[in-house]
Amino acid sequence: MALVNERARILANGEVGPNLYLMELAAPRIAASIEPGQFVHMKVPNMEAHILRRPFSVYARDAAAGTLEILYQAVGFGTDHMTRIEPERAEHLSGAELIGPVGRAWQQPAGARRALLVGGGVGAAPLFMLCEQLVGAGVRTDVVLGAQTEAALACRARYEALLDAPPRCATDDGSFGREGFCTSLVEEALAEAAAAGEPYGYLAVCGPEPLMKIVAGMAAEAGVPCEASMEKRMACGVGACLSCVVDTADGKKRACVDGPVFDARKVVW
Amino acid sequence: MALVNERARILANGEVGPNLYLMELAAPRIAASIEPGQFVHMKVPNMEAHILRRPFSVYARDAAAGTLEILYQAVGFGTDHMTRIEPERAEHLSGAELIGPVGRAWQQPAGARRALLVGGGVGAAPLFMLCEQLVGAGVRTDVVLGAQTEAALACRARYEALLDAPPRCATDDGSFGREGFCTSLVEEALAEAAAAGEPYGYLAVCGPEPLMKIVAGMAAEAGVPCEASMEKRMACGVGACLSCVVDTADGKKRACVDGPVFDARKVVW
Amino acid sequence: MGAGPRTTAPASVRMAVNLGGLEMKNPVTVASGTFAAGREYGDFVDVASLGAVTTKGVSLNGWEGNATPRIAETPSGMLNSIGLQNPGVAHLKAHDLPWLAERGATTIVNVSGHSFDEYVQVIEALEDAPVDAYEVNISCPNVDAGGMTIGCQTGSVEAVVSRCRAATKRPLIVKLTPNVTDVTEIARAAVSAGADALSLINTLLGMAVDAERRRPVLARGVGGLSGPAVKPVALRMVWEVHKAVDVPLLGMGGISCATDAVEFMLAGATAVAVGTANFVNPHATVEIIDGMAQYCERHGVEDVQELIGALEW
Amino acid sequence: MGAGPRTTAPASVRMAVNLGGLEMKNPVTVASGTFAAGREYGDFVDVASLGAVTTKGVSLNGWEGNATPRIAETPSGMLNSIGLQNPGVAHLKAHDLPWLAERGATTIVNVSGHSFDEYVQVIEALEDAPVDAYEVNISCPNVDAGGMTIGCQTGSVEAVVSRCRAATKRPLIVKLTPNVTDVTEIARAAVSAGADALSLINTLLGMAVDAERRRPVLARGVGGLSGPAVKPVALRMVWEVHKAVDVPLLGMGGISCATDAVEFMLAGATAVAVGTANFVNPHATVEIIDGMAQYCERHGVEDVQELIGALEW
Ligand SMILES: Cc1cc2nc3c(=O)[nH]c(=O)nc-3n(C[C@H](O)[C@H](O)[C@H](O)COP(=O)(O)OP(=O)(O)OC[C@H]3O[C@@H](n4cnc5c(N)ncnc54)[C@H](O)[C@@H]3O)c2cc1C
Ligand SMILES: Cc1cc2nc3c(=O)[nH]c(=O)nc-3n(C[C@H](O)[C@H](O)[C@H](O)COP(=O)(O)OP(=O)(O)OC[C@H]3O[C@@H](n4cnc5c(N)ncnc54)[C@H](O)[C@@H]3O)c2cc1C
Ligand SMILES: Cc1cc2nc3c(=O)[nH]c(=O)nc-3n(C[C@H](O)[C@H](O)[C@H](O)COP(=O)(O)O)c2cc1C
Ligand SMILES: Cc1cc2nc3c(=O)[nH]c(=O)nc-3n(C[C@H](O)[C@H](O)[C@H](O)COP(=O)(O)O)c2cc1C
Ligand code: FES
Ligand code: FES
Repeated sequence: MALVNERARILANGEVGPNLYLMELAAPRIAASIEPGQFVHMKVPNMEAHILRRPFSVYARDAAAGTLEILYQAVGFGTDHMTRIEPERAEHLSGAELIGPVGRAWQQPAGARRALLVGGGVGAAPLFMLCEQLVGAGVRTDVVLGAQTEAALACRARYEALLDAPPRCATDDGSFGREGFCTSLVEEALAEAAAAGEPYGYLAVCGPEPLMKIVAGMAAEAGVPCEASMEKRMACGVGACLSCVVDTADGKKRACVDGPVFDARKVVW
Repeated sequence: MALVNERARILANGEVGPNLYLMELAAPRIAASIEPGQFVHMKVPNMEAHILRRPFSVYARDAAAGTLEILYQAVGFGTDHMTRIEPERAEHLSGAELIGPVGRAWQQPAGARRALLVGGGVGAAPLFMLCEQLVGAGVRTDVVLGAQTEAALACRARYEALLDAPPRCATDDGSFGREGFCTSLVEEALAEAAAAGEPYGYLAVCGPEPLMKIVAGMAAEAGVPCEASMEKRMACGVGACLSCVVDTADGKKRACVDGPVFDARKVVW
Repeated sequence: MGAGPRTTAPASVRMAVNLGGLEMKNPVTVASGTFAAGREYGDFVDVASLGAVTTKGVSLNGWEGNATPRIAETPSGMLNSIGLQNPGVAHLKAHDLPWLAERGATTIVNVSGHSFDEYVQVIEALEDAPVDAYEVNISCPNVDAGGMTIGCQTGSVEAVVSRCRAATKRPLIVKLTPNVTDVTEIARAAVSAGADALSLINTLLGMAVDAERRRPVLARGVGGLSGPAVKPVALRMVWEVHKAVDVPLLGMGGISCATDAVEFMLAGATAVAVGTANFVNPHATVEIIDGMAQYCERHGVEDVQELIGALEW
Repeated sequence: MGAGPRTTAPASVRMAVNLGGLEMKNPVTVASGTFAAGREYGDFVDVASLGAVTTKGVSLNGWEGNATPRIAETPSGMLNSIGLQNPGVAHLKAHDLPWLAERGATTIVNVSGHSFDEYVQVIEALEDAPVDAYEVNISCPNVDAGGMTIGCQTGSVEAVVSRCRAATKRPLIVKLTPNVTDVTEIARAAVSAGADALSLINTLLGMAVDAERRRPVLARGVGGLSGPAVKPVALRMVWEVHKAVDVPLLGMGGISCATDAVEFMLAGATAVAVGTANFVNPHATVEIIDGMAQYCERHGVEDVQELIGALEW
């Protein structure tokens, strides 16, 4: 899929949880071709001295309407600046620029009939299009979500609407679902599936690196093929600069184009 | 007058002539104390990499309403950026910051009974409050304005409303008033006043440096005390950095605090 | 075409330059390490439209590079400590140089080494490959052996340049580090040892600290500063070196738009390289070529070479 | 109070530091040349609230300075070529030092000279004045004689510093230029010649070109680069020098907020100076002092000195 650099109008931008924001952008070319797990490399409008682009996974897209949605967390200068962008009415505003669709998409094994998706924090977002795809393909899909609080489970409602069984959730403060880390839910899901004789054929995980490492270990133990989406600081976002490398069994690989989705067994955690 | 650094909300900002813009700001403390000829040193909002403030003379103020007006021309990055600022509705916008009131005001000689003000281009603006002051003090005041075109005579209407005799105007293209440079109008005004036995007791000039130099020469020739407002690149705007020096008969003087208004005879042109 | 480039360059302006024997169809190449060997930017830039493609630094057997984080954003710039990761010269010959040749690109290969010998071996390995010029990097701040330390002393500069010179008849560009007291001294040493052209600047050595975590941001502690922040230093050095030596210069350091490129040519550069700006705008090179031609037309300049060193002073 | 400072510093944090014998009530001074002698910022900053005021460089009989334009804005920075304009040491003694003393300010006088003798004469003239420390500027890029050329060679650094050392028992801070290959070599020379502390960095030599007018922006062609753009270079040099010598360091270069100041202390500075940031925000110094105390409180740091060189590495 050819990359484009698309000027994207910001259609909506608002808080959807504690320090969590949803931005909707008009970017028809990328919306038409992006696959689950791929990301866009965004030039945030009106930043002069912070020169680098910021990478964001796509949470949802509407190919017909030509729009994308990004779920983001304010963690630094750029994302904080993003929270203050007002949807653009005026034509003269510069708009965001998106390079996309970038990277290796989720690649569930062809024969998998059951899948488990594990999203920690904002990591729930990059899994949503995958979940839609799996459900559409008739794969029986379970979802585990973890977050700090109930309000931080910002993607939960969409997963609930999509799935037959609601996602299993864990929160640090116990305000929703299991209290504590979501890894215990993953362990249970794996065990239950194995016990029922219907083991998962695919596990996809996205979230903080420590979480992904633990989940990857559980998947390996259970013999379930596992993919993880890696976050690295990126300059070019197209594979040219080598800033974003991940240590893998096959040597250093670029998170932007060889990933962000990697075979979890290959990652040197 | 103590300097303040005042956060100023932008109330209005619009084009008023070819590449000429009028910005209205809420800055009650500066509005209460600024004198004709003084300026504000503005931190233009939302510029990150262009770190320096920009100096602007005050065109008009409303002490009661706590507002200032600035007439500006888009000549570079900062002023161009200013043209795109929309008046602020939302509270979360950062706003401009103004250091002011800065500098030496116009200081017409105590006994002057007639005054001539000469404004070239946007130089018409910093003379307007002086004109009001002189008219208010009963000084018979004539005004000469020069610009490229009729539309660029953006201050003309206000001067007309204020003065008994409309300002004498010259435009480069002859679209209004005399065709050519306004210096010929200055020469005529000086000659007429002298011929009528009612010579000017004060001449104030603001505009491009070549214009000010010529007018200062004419004033000297005619024996009329003359002041000129000098433009120099400024960093601090408060007299500390010595970037803005003007060569004068008394050595190098800082345009920001020893000026911007200088005795034209003292300036080494 | 969204945020794509507007190719509206006036055809009337002669844009070709000669960089120490290297014929370039226009004065714009890319800075080594910011464009790989062109393929990754293939959807954005036709490599044949550039004055040249300068490839990522290559060593004999390939290097692993440094640990991550390898980059940090700084005010109007960035730090990198990639550490010259590259798969070695054989891979470049097998995969990248044929690809560039097929597309009709003019190719400058940036050459690295841990030792004087390694530089020569890389050049020797490339002599039968489609390469139009070598850029010898004696200025990388991100490797412990070789790199910048070589580029800071006239003696080692002369040694490595004269050995590279003996190994090839192709145009030899020597890339200088800005991290020196007197760049003209290093420039003269490189020229006396046989450089056909000089390129400058490589990155300024810098550091970023994460106050919350009380650690350097980069895994390696220090890195090379590039981007608009360094442009004033780069312009000054190009100007100084232009006055000091007679060979043509390839200017770089923070070039982001056509005006920046013109500034470097006025200060004395014969050609310019666009680096960090590619990351910000993948069409940067193309837009800069167009913009330079437009500048020339607007200023009545018929041949872009009229700009070289044309600063009034 | 409009855009004024919010003085909300937690009183519990001990903020005093000792810079080579100079007692500072907190680690924040101003960078020489950006604050005059304090009077011009009197409406914004109580000079007694600063760790110290560092005055503009002073020479024996006063200098005219360079022609205008003297400044140029650059990406996240600025160039200046003021050229050490100053009215001479007698004027400083008569007008500025008494004013600072009356207000209870701690005062560092920045000393300049065209010759080794002139540095010594300036110090001698100040020995009976209310001065708490000298900062010897061997690093100004904007004067032809003296200044930076002295600061680039270990021999001349030793010569000027040892003569200044002999002239005073007061704390002697030597200000280093970043325009050298190895700043640690210069640092060691200054310390061996008797410096009690080192300050760094002075400005990086740079240039700006006006492409439309085809001229340098600055009347003098080149100038000194300061502001956020240089922060990575400054941090790197502070870190290098901290590892190389045992005297305390006064860190500066692009410090604009409390986090920047903390970064310099973590990299090895005992105190910091705020320069160009004063132009952007006249309350910068006061806000930085408050912000540093808040950082300490948030991180459980009871004494700001715990931050010095505390980078985990
Ligand atoms: C492939 C990919 C997909 C991502 N998808 C999402 C998403 O859907 N939602 C979301 O909230 N975040 C996502 N992130 C993380 C997001 O890119 C960072 O939070 C963001 O770049 C932080 O920018 P900042 O200016 O706020 O932080 P600053 O700390 O000011 O940024 C400084 C520099 O570091 C980089 N950086 C800082 N944190 C990260 C990080 N965690 N990962 C990568 N680069 C970082 C920035 O891009 C910038 O170059 C993704 C990252 C990657 C690599
Ligand atoms: C005391 C004083 C009063 C002024 N009053 C007005 C006014 O009422 N209306 C108006 O339109 N302009 C006025 N100016 C000029 C105005 O300050 C400049 O046009 C403006 O700073 C240009 O900024 P820029 O970012 O667009 O240009 P850039 O070229 O991008 O600016 C780069 C740097 O140069 C400085 N600079 C550029 N041109 C000038 C200039 N002509 N004078 C001073 N600094 C300059 C900028 O401040 C900035 O630091 C005044 C200048 C001074 C000194
Ligand atoms: C990510 C990155 C990698 C680089 N790799 C190399 C390299 O391999 N060889 C080299 O000579 N210079 C390398 N450089 C330096 C650039 O070629 C260039 O000299 C420098 O970045 C200044 O130009 P800029 O400001 O336009 O980026 C690299 C720069 C960056 C940012
Ligand atoms: C306008 C200006 C004038 C300066 N004058 C002096 C000076 O007289 N003596 C000196 O040692 N340094 C002088 N400097 C350098 C500063 O003290 C400081 O070292 C440098 O600006 C880096 O700090 P900053 O980035 O915070 O400004 C001057 C800097 C500027 C911007
Ligand atoms: S971000 Fe440049 S290679 Fe991945
Ligand atoms: S602008 Fe700093 S002294 Fe005038």
